[in-house]
Amino acid sequence: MTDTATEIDRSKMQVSDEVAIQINNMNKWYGTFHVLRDINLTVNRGERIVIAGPSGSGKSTMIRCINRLEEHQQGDIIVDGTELTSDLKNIDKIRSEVGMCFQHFNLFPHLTILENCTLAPIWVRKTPKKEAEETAMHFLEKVKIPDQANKYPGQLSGGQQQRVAIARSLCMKPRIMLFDEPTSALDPEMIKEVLDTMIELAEEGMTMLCVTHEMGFARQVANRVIFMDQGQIVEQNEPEEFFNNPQSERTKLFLSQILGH
Amino acid sequence: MTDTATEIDRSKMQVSDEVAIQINNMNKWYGTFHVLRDINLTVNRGERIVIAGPSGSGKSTMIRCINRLEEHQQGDIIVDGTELTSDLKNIDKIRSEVGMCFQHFNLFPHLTILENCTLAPIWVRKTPKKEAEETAMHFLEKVKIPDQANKYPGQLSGGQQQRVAIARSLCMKPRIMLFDEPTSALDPEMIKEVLDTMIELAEEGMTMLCVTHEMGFARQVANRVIFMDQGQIVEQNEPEEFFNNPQSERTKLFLSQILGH
Amino acid sequence: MSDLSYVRTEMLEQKAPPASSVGLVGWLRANLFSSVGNSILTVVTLFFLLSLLASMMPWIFLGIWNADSLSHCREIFAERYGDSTEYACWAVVRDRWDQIIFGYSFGNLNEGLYWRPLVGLALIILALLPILYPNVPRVLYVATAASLFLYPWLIWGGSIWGPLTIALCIIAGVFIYRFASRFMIMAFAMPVAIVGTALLIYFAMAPVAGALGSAVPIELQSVPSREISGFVLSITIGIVAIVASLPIAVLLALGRQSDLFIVNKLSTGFIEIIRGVPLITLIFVATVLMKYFLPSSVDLDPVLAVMVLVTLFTAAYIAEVIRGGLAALPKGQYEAADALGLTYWQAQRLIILPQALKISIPGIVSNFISVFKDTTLVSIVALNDPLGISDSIRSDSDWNGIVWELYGFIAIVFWLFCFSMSRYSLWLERQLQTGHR
Amino acid sequence: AAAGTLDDVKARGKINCGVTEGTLGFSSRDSTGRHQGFDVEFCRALGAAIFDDADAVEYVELSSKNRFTALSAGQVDVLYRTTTWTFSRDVDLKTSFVGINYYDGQGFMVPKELGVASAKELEGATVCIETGTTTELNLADFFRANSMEYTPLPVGGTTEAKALFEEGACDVYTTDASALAGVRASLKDPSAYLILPEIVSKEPLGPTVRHGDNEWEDVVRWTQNSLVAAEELGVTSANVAELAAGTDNPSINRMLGAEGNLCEMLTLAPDCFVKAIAATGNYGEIFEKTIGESTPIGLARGLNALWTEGGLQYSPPFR
Amino acid sequence: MSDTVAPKEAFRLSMLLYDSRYRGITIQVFVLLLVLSAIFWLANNAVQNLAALGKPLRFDFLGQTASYDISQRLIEYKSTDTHGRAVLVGLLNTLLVAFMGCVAATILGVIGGVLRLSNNWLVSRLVAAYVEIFRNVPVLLWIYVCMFTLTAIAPQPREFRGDNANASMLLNDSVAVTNRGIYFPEPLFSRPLGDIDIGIFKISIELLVLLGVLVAGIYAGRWNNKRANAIQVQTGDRPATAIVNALMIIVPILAVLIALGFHVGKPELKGFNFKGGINMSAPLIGLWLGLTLYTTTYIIEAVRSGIQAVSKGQSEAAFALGLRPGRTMSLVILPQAMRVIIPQLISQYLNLTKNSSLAIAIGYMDLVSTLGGITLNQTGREMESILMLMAIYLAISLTISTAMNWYNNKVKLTER
Ligand SMILES: Nc1ncnc2c1ncn2[C@@H]1O[C@H](COP(=O)(O)OP(=O)(O)OP(=O)(O)O)[C@@H](O)[C@H]1O
Ligand SMILES: Nc1ncnc2c1ncn2[C@@H]1O[C@H](COP(=O)(O)OP(=O)(O)OP(=O)(O)O)[C@@H](O)[C@H]1O
Ligand SMILES: [Mg+2]
Ligand SMILES: [Mg+2]
Repeated sequence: MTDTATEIDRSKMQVSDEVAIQINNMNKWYGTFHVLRDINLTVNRGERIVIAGPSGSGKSTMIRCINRLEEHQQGDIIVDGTELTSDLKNIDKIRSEVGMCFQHFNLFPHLTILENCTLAPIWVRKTPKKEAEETAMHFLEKVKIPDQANKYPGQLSGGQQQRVAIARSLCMKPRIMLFDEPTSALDPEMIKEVLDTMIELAEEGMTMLCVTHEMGFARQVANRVIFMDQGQIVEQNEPEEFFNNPQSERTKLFLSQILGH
Repeated sequence: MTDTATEIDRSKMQVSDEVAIQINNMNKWYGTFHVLRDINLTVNRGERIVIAGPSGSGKSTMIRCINRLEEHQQGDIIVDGTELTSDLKNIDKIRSEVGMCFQHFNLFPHLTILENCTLAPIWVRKTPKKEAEETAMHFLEKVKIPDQANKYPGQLSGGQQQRVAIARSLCMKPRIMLFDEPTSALDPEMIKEVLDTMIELAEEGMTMLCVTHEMGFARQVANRVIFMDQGQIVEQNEPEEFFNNPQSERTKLFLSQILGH
Repeated sequence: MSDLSYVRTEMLEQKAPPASSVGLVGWLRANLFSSVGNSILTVVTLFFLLSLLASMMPWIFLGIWNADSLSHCREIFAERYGDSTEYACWAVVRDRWDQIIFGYSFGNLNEGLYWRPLVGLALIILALLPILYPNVPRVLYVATAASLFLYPWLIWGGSIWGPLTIALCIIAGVFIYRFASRFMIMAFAMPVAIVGTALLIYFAMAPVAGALGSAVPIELQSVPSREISGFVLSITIGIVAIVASLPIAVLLALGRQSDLFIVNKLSTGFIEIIRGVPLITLIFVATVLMKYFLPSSVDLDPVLAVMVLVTLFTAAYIAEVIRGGLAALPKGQYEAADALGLTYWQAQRLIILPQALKISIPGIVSNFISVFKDTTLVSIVALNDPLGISDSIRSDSDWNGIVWELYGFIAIVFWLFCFSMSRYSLWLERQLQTGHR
Repeated sequence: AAAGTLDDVKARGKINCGVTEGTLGFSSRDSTGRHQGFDVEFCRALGAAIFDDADAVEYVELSSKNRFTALSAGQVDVLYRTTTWTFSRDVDLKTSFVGINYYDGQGFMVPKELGVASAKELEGATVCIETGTTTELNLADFFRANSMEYTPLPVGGTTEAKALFEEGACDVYTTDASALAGVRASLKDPSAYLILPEIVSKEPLGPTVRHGDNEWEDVVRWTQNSLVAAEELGVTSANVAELAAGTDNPSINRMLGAEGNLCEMLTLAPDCFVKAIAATGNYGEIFEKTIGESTPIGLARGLNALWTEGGLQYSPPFR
Repeated sequence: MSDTVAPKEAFRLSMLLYDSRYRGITIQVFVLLLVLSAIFWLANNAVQNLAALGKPLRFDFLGQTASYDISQRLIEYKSTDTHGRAVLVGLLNTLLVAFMGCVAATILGVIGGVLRLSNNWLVSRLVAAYVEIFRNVPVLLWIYVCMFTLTAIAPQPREFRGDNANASMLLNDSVAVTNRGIYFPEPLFSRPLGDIDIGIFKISIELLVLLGVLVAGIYAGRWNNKRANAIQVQTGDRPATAIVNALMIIVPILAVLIALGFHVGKPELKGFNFKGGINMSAPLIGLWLGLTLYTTTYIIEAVRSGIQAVSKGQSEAAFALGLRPGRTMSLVILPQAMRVIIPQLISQYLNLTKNSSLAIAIGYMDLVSTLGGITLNQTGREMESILMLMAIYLAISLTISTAMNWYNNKVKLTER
């Protein structure tokens, strides 16, 4: 596991009192399978939350509910003051507030990197093309690949692709970022470059929810670690406490597996 | 690269004086490309030979000539006293004496694991089905997957598949086993389980020719390492000598690459 | 066991293989006489092939190209070879090739108009370039759009302002759509735009085109649909069917992939019905029934009616090809589009369809080949495709009794077209497989 | 458009005239692709009568299968397509026959080699017929009436039927006697074939229009009658212009418009019949130049001679 | 589990458009309305136009006398029968040529596919050339070519006549190949059992008996194979079953044939044509050949791609285990290739059946030539005829594709 060596400035990373995401008693079923059970979670603006848990525990499903890639059946999800109902206007509003990065990047292979980044600003935000491109170049610089702007995704390495995916989300200027195992499809050498990008983002005060097994990352930037199992939040705590002093049996078992590995 | 930790009992592994395979001045061309040049090799019963060499050096071709998956054009190959000519009877005889495992397992995907293992005994050796199944279960136990007998290959992991492939060969009760890079298509965790199976086989005194780059395996079980380059045998020696004191320049170069890696 | 150790001191060089395994001998041995059975097979095949050639070659190559009629041909045979054996009378091809290729429309009836279908075809090929080859300049898309209007103009003739006004109306339709989509969702804006465009064409086209035509008359001699014949007819039906069917096919494919029950079942039903009946019955519908389904005031052109039905037929088949392309896209593409906040139609247009269509191109090309071959069926309803023309040539007293030469010539032309297209589609498939992704 | 065909035609500026895909002599394309033949001439006469332009005609080639649908669906205005006038076609198919331009009958042709002299000797023969025609029904009737067996070989068009007949795929070729002569003339060796004496049916061929449009019916009917009447009265394409100026014969004067206003009653130009006759010639001229004895078809006038000469062609009076 | 129930939101009209729960319904209703009104418009036009022509939609013409003859037929038919029966004759003819075509194309296609992969260069190139030539030219052209080749090359019946005839019959004077068709000997029984008349057509009892015996023989063969399998399971040796199986089928059939007094009625040249025997008319042969030659090319490609889809490693593994090439093919390659081949094969059967509608071009009296040809023409009921025609073809296609889906699902299940 890659431990990031970058020294980070925790002082910058402030958590405000404003609530960014509020989830109350959320339940979800796939058919008859109860995949999320009574989820309650409040995320303040600026918080950086890492979600861990064994495979199949519902981590992906939970964060995908937050921008309605999956529909929940009971309970409320309130993002940035907007309640997530089946009202399409609300969904559109929330989706443009919330950026998301996937395990498999999901870049659009038929568009150049630049086009990937400007697509949503132009069509969703109706930004003029020129302005959209400037923004895109700005974020591509931020993730350190401005020189690849005119290449196609297939010509980039996995780590570069994931950084483009992050830049693409950022171009929509979201206030919240969701990450679903952003490094698990990457070769070890590339994991670091992506984590560095994410750390930088965290330093700038972005609200982040991140499903990941990179415990080094969790220790370094998270201000809360949530442990899920069988569709429920089993334990949550500050990283130091979480790793050094897990309370629940399941958490202990999980940590022993993941750290021993 | 996984180093097997199993302590093995070298005393069991005896080499008899009987000749199992004799290759004299064998030459082979693909079109005008001279792929095997003047190969001379004598393998005694019980010998365990590891063949190494850079890619394209003719390792696969050589061992495939031994059971006539490729045809040689000059020289003799005598397996277990039977000369390999285009006489179909001889070919059949040799093929049922010689088992082979491939890099990509080549299990039959439309048959269950058990059917894979009993197919050849039933149709080639004319073993009664019941007996064939008993033998198959015996060898599946030996490779430690008797519980998968009724699954299809597609449902197994790579390592399990390779072990089935070994069991399948063993069911024909061969006196010689050929392995062509049996671990190179596997994930690191799975390599060990396959190598363990092979070591066990070696301990039981099976004559083995194995193309592999697992140098740990070579050190542990081989009584000879053969180094090939450009279609010829460049050097052969006992493993210790071979690794610690390579003679030829090419061997040194190759070892430096493969061990440094 | 130090006897085991061995070191090669000198590397062996490549040696030439034994004579029997290389060169002609080696090749023959490996490919024709590798075993007894194989040798027998080779000999038998060779015998069959040679006897086939022996019976056909004289007929083909001793045939004559210079004669005015079949009886003239026969006279020449009698004079030249004495006996009563007949050889090919290729003179009919020389005499009538222009009718078979260009039809009556551009051959005899209107002298000197060969250039129109030729330019049309060249235009179509030019228009296809940006779609088929990824690397040509994007400017050629303009050619693609233009050829949609110029090709019909070249074939049917008349004033250029007709097609141009239609183009203008369609551009206006796009603006209607843009405008409408500000107020309503795509599913409604689209029909509104289509209806708007149709109304524009219905009301504005004739006066506008008329006015423009009288101001700046640019006209080609007009050719009535039923005079379009020969390979020009086959190609025109094929091209119209493919081009016009694409948008329908895309909608049908999306419909069949849709979660909306009714939309899904309607699309599926349409596709299955069309694919379940032979093309000839649809051609009957076009030539016999279609008139009943339209108001009695509409003056239906049979060639146009056939084109409409062949288009629907093609659309059903291409919809299935595109559906395959859609299904081949990873789910992540849809999710990423959703997560970025694109609407359904934006996602389809910007993300999904460009990729799905690209994968579908080989399938579309092979569908084009089948449609092109199937256009011969129109001869059954008395349209003059190449087979229809060959019939009327054969009923002419000069060439009465000629069969093989005409069929042979038509077959060769079809073969050249279809074979080169199928090679192209194979090439494209390989290109797509190895292309960087 | 059940009614008002004439208005439609005038508005369109062209007549859509249904003809066969290729029956030598009656309607076929010449080597330049233009239509020519007996039926075509009548279409041209219509064009001339209505528009003063014999070329204001669109020829729609129809197979025997789709001709009636083409007519009833309005694809053509008139069918000059060797169509037999029968009860069921007139009544059930909702078409109207407006005259007879050729009196025909179904005949048989056989190779002389067979040694057959009468149709009654055709027991067991294979017969080539074009499908979708009355010949198919007559054939079945004829053989049933004579309790003979036969094997029908139905073929889509004349060209194929001829090819099959020549190759000996059938023993007998049957169709209307007029077409038979044309077919025979076009065979490789016409002298090797024999047209049997029996005519097994009445085949009055004539123009067909949609049921219920009397104005249009009248135009077609009287244009055709004018051609027959012209022959009766000795009016030819050569002298029609001269005669139109006025003659001593009131019948001629009435028809050519020098007296009365017959054409105007049809809502056509006053000299409509003059134009028609001038464009195509009278019935006899048409016959001679398209299918008469001087052409390769070589048909004798026979039944189609004027009534005054022992034939059946007869025009009601123009009055 | 929480038991909180989300508060019911009041329904607002705008939710029809902007609520994901309702929008789908709105769109569907809209589309349905659009489609229904289009259909209504078309149907209304048709009704009005037909009424104006005085031809309301009625199917009673099927009961009228057809008064035309059909020479190639599977069931009794004469010109005094109804149009309905003529249509049935046509339908059976369609099914006949489709069946014959599928069987022939499959046999040729499998042979061709195997030859295409042969390591004999000449043979594989020849098959490749055949495929490229035949599939790139319209099938209609091939049908014409086959028909005319047959009529031009095969001898006329009259050439069989006389002492020094140009042509002679084959196989001991029992088969005559003429340009009007091929005449085979027909089975006759001197002690016949009669027919069962089931209303539409008659079924010969002899045929039923023979069929029964055949089925019994096949079942006996199966039982024998099972026994052989059981023996193989126990002893490893498989007793030879082929001869016993063949005897079990052949002997009873021979016995029944002798009991019924079987003899063949050879065709004889009488008058203009051959009489007696079973006749396959020239159009049938021409259509059959044309369809077969064309469809075979697609089946060859299907077989080739199916076999090539099985990786080379599979046959190598089988060889390495000591299996002979034949066994490798039947036990390892074919079972895997079949999954690729069969769906393609069935879609080719579908195409062939649909292409058989081109019969109308050469005068084979199939469904299109009867219902869509002469019947339509003589009765003038084009709307009814063509709709019926399409419905019947649709039913045939759906039957075939249902069978295909069933097969695909079955294969999918055994995979994992
Ligand atoms: N579309 C679906 N339909 C039915 N069940 C599903 C679906 N998607 C996920 N599941 C099930 O829901 C459970 C939770 O899935 P989820 O992907 O959220 O887990 P996860 O914690 O992200 O696991 P991983 O670490 O493997 O990604 C799993 O048991 C999975 O099988
Ligand atoms: N069927 C073939 N036809 C022609 N050349 C071949 C063929 N198979 C192998 N070769 C060539 O023969 C040479 C030896 O191949 P071989 O597979 O035996 O090498 P190898 O030592 O096993 O290499 P690797 O470690 O990559 O498996 C290579 O150069 C290869 O390109
Ligand atoms: Mg997950
Ligand atoms: Mg190798």
